[in-house]
Amino acid sequence: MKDFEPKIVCFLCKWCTYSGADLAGTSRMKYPPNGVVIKTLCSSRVDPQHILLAFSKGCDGVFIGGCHPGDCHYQSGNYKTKRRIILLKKVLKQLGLNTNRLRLEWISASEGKKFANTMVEFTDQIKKLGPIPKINCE
Amino acid sequence: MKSGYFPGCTLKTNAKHFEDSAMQVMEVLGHPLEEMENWICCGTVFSMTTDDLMLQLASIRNLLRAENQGYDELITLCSMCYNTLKRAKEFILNDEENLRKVNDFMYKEDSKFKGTTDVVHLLSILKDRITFEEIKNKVTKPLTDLKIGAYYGCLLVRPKELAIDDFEDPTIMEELVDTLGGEGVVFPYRLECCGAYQTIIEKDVTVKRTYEIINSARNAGCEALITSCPLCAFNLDQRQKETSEEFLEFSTMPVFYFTELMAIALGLKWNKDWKKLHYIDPVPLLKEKGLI
Amino acid sequence: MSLKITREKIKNFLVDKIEEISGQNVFDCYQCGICSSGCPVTDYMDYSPNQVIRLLQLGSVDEILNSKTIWICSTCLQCSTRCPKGIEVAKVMEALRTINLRQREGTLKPEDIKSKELKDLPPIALVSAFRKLTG
Amino acid sequence: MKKIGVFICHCGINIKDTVDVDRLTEELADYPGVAYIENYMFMCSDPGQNHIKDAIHERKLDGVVVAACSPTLHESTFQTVLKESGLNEYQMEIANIREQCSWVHTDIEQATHKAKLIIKTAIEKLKLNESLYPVSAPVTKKALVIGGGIAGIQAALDIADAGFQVIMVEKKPSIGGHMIQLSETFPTLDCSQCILTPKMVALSKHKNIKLYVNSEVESIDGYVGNFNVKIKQEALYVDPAKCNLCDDCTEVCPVLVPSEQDEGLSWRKAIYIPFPQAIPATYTLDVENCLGLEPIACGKCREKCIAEAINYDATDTIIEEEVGAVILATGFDLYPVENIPEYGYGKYPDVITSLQFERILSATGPTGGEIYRPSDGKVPKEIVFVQCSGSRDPEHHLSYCSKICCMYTLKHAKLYKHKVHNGQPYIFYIDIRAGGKRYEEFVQQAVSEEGILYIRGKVAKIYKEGDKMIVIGMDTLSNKKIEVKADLVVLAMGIVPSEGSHDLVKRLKINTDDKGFLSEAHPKLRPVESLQAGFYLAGTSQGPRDIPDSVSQASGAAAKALILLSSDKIYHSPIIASVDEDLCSGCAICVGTCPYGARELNEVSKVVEVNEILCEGCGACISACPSGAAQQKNLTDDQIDNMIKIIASGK
Ligand SMILES: Cc1cc2nc3c(=O)[nH]c(=O)nc-3n(C[C@H](O)[C@H](O)[C@H](O)COP(=O)(O)OP(=O)(O)OC[C@H]3O[C@@H](n4cnc5c(N)ncnc54)[C@H](O)[C@@H]3O)c2cc1C
Ligand SMILES: Cc1cc2nc3c(=O)[nH]c(=O)nc-3n(C[C@H](O)[C@H](O)[C@H](O)COP(=O)(O)OP(=O)(O)OC[C@H]3O[C@@H](n4cnc5c(N)ncnc54)[C@H](O)[C@@H]3O)c2cc1C
Ligand code: SF4
Ligand code: SF4
Ligand code: SF4
Ligand code: SF4
Ligand code: SF4
Ligand code: SF4
Ligand code: SF4
Ligand code: SF4
Repeated sequence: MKDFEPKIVCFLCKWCTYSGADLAGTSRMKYPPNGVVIKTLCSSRVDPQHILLAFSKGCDGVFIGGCHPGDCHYQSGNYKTKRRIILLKKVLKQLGLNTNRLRLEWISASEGKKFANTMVEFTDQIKKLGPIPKINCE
Repeated sequence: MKSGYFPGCTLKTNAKHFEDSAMQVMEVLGHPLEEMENWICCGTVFSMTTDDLMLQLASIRNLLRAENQGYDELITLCSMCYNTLKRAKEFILNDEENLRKVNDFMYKEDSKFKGTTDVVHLLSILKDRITFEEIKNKVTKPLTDLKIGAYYGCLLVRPKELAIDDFEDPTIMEELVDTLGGEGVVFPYRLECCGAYQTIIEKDVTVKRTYEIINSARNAGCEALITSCPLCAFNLDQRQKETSEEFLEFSTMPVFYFTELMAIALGLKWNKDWKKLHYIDPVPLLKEKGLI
Repeated sequence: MSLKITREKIKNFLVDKIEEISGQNVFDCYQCGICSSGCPVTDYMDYSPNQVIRLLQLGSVDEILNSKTIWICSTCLQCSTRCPKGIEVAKVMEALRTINLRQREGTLKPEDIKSKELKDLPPIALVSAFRKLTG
Repeated sequence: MKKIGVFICHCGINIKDTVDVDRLTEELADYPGVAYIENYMFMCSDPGQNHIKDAIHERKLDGVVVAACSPTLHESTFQTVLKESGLNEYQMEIANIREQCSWVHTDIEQATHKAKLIIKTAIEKLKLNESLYPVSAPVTKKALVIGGGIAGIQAALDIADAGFQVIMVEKKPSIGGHMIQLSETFPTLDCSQCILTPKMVALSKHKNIKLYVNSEVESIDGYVGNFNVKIKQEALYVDPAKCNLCDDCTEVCPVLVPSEQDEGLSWRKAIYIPFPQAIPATYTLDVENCLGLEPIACGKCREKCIAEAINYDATDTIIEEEVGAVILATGFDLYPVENIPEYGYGKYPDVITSLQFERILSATGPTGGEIYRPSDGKVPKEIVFVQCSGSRDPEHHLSYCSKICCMYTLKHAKLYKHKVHNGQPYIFYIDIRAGGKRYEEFVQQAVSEEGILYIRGKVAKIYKEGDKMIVIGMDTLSNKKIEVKADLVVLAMGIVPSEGSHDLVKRLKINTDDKGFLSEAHPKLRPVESLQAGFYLAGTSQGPRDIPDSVSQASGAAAKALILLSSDKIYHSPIIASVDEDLCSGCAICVGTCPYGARELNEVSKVVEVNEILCEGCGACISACPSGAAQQKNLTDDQIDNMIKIIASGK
């Protein structure tokens, strides 16, 4: 298992977390390269279907980053996301997946350090969980 | 709807005139009071600790017995009984775990407590069930010219969740006085505490409270007070003795239970025995107003 | 004398206990003082109700447990009904009394009541005083 | 299939040192869709840009992926390159392999691998990108201002001065709002009416402003830049053109009504002028209180009016106007004082509200500016002010701080001292909030020089004894219970959104916060815009504030409205939502998720339609749609799925 390199999809909202990730870059912070980013305008664009697809296609973790409560560029997008993720976690449980494979974090444009730290932690956590078991949820 | 009457200890002793007058008044109004059986002291004060259920048992046992005797509601005359029984009920029913534990304690009773019996104060019955209009129709000796201050004290209006009227600005007792043909006078200290049980260890405090409350009433033009709590009545009436001793310029004022004045207005005979239970003799005032 | 506050003191287990017994969060208080201005017996207290809450926030529980205030409180609930933050101050007072009553004696000893008085006192006064003031 | 060109940037050594760009170029050359690939030292430099342009022409590319720095930096640079090469700018995608790859990773092997995945996701997204064009619509160059308080007046004047037409709608018979009731204003103590009336007159004379008083907006249809407004104007029983302000009618009118202007401290007739400086300057007949027009029950005023200005047969009219922008300035009301019975308002005439005290202080008020108390007209020698009356009390009243009462109370105490030199003002307070320019100095001067006594504690109760008002409070600083025997008590009432505001937001479905104040689009960065595009917020309708803040916000709202009005067309990013009519079941689940009201169910076709001007493209609706009918342009579910598949494959 030493060589297990998890595959992680990161959905980042353009206004906050994507900019936070850029800041981590301009500040040359280091974190593991396992997460690959898909940029959305708002975290509320992320459909639970996408997350399930990611898991079923073999992603080991899914990360969603949005603005802090009250800071959403679209007022309440991040609250909608939060509600959806809570529900989805229940579904994941029923599918026998560890809900820690899915993580939602509020990271603002100024929180480069938080982004980097989160990536370190999350990758580490997924490594511990090991490769995703085969699921079928289509 | 089957209504029971819960007297509480003091109505059988120091406040016998409260009970007597209420019984007679309700008879006249066509809603005689039926005393529940087997009641015990409610505990007088509600315990506000969240973690000591034993202190709620007395109240709950009464309510359970009322339930078993088939009463849909329990009418109280005493403000303290009303407050204690009602709060105990809400407190226990609000939490399933409490309910279970309390029922465990009372395993010797005939059945489990469910909380189906309501607790109501007589004033609410008068206003909402019988209606003041109906009472007005039965008034034969209006309390003309009598200026009465209603002393609510604490427990009819606090906590606000079970206040029998607006907790900062109640009018129910003044309306009742008006109904009886008297003049209900709103005075500033009518919701201020009389010192309650401090009467035992801090008598001075209650004496000072009595002084302030009665003065407040007098300044507003009251000639007498009415109350529905035997502890208030004790402090405001009996403690006028010490008050007069301490404050030389103090002048006394009779204190009635509201049902005593109802009895008079409804044409019932003023009972001489009641007089003995008053410290400040109300007879001169009643005579002056031509009421007895 | 200055009050020395530390993290441990503020997170005092007694404060937790008081919050547990009373079901109130003393940190809701913003010291508006209306509990004290409405209290009928503030004049006789050594700490006014708002000070009681403040001292709890500072973790200074012993000071209040030994105060006169908690015994003078007549449970009139005026403070509880008026508190803009919905703190039932009367319940905090009750919790403070309770902690005392559970550990030591209350302020009322039955034998102190004069027998002559005893005759006049209505049951309602005696029972309520015993329930609030004796352990 | 689209022919895609991939351009990998070295960024000097910034990318190249960590990502093996040559190997990437090699490995991706065969990737499906890639028609051309190269790497270069600085893609954003002129030579770099020319590389792209040349390749587009020579290789007949349909789209371009630039693997470089964050799109925040150079997205528009490369979009321009495409435009200049004759391609649609939305056929360009950036793969961020610098900020989110080379700068944050150290292992060349791993970084190169991740860069490859990033580029592949960009290619996959690009494959399904549509060519898009900015959404546009024409703009009606006219603004509607609702509410004629200081905020509305300022906004209307600013827009009109910039050369645009303004329609102002005011509910009451005159503009002026609350400010016209005030005496003098903190912190400078200049006379409120003296500084406001010139503005009111300027508004009424402005060639670009049309004023409707006694009017209410019934409905607003359409969308940003193109609103259709219906205004209901109450019957004009007195013709402003004919009325010459002789005041003859009021003399004969038999009806007395408490004056709104004087907060009930004086009386007016059923036909009246709200105050001498009212704008429009005309009399008003108050139908509610007039003895009756149909059939005429009194008729005295018409008989008396020589100018023949009075017409009892007038009727309400509905006026329609087209506007491009709307400014909401519907103001505030005092928190209902009846809700605090323990303070005795209504029971005791000498417990009054702060606005009543303003009227008593005002030279045009019922006492001509002399301080007499209402009950017996005596000059109060001891006066108590009770701050936070109704405010900061989440348990019973308002949870928030009303922001103006600390300052106006101090002003009241000062003005009182200026009139009653030997009088004593007491102010009960919890905290003094004086955070404004020169406000703290205003407070300190009063405390040290004017003999105003602050007492820290909330008042519990007020009652009457003899001819005094007894105020029971607390001084938490000395731990003393305080009793003041006062001659007059002034309650510093908190403020709430006006009743007119409540009615309006219900009719127009405008977002408010949980207190009923109008919601701003962003608490820090878009405080004068509503969430609904084309609606701007001014003054106390958005939250408690004083005059300087109301005026600044009004000018801000006007500036925002002017941005809209001064463009011929409004443009909008085309990255917005769409609906596939064949898939949409009409369930309308998406409609409720949209924060901008951009989705509407077409009742005839039973499918949802997107208002392209209103949609901001957040995508909330898309993830809510159960049937996949809702999509986001250039970020469709298919595009996201394809990207996920790349990442999941790990190759
Ligand atoms: C007692 C008191 C003293 C004050 N003293 C000062 C001071 O000294 N200095 C200072 O800076 N500030 C002071 N203020 C604050 C100041 O009054 C306000 O900041 C200012 O008046 C707010 O103006 P506005 O235009 O937002 O609201 P408003 O003045 O309330 O105007 C709103 C207008 O909109 C109208 N309206 C409402 N609904 C509708 C509708 N649906 N359709 C059409 N029209 C509608 C209303 O009729 C009103 O004319 C004081 C406030 C009070 C209460
Ligand atoms: C510790 C602290 C915490 C804060 N926290 C918050 C908060 O949580 N929330 C909040 O809303 N506000 C907060 N603020 C307030 C907030 O920072 C300010 O309101 C805001 O930054 C003001 O922006 P500004 O553009 O007016 O001024 P500044 O940010 O000072 O910008 C002025 C700019 O002008 C430049 N400049 C100056 N002179 C010249 C010149 N002659 N020529 C050219 N350029 C010049 C300066 O270099 C500077 O870039 C905080 C402030 C502080 C000090
Ligand atoms: S505001 Fe919404 S869109 Fe913006 S960054 Fe946040 S979650 Fe994303
Ligand atoms: S009333 Fe409530 S908030 Fe005010 S001081 Fe007392 S406990 Fe604190
Ligand atoms: S309950 Fe106690 S502390 Fe509270 S107001 Fe009454 S006497 Fe004072
Ligand atoms: S009498 Fe006629 S002209 Fe004179 S004020 Fe009245 S309406 Fe105007
Ligand atoms: S401005 Fe002052 S008086 Fe008004 S609510 Fe805020 S703190 Fe209270
Ligand atoms: S100076 Fe700053 S810290 Fe002090 S009161 Fe003003 S805002 Fe608060
Ligand atoms: S949620 Fe989807 S199917 Fe339902 S109305 Fe909206 S677009 Fe149509
Ligand atoms: S993308 Fe956002 S703004 Fe556009 S219609 Fe959907 S929910 Fe509304």
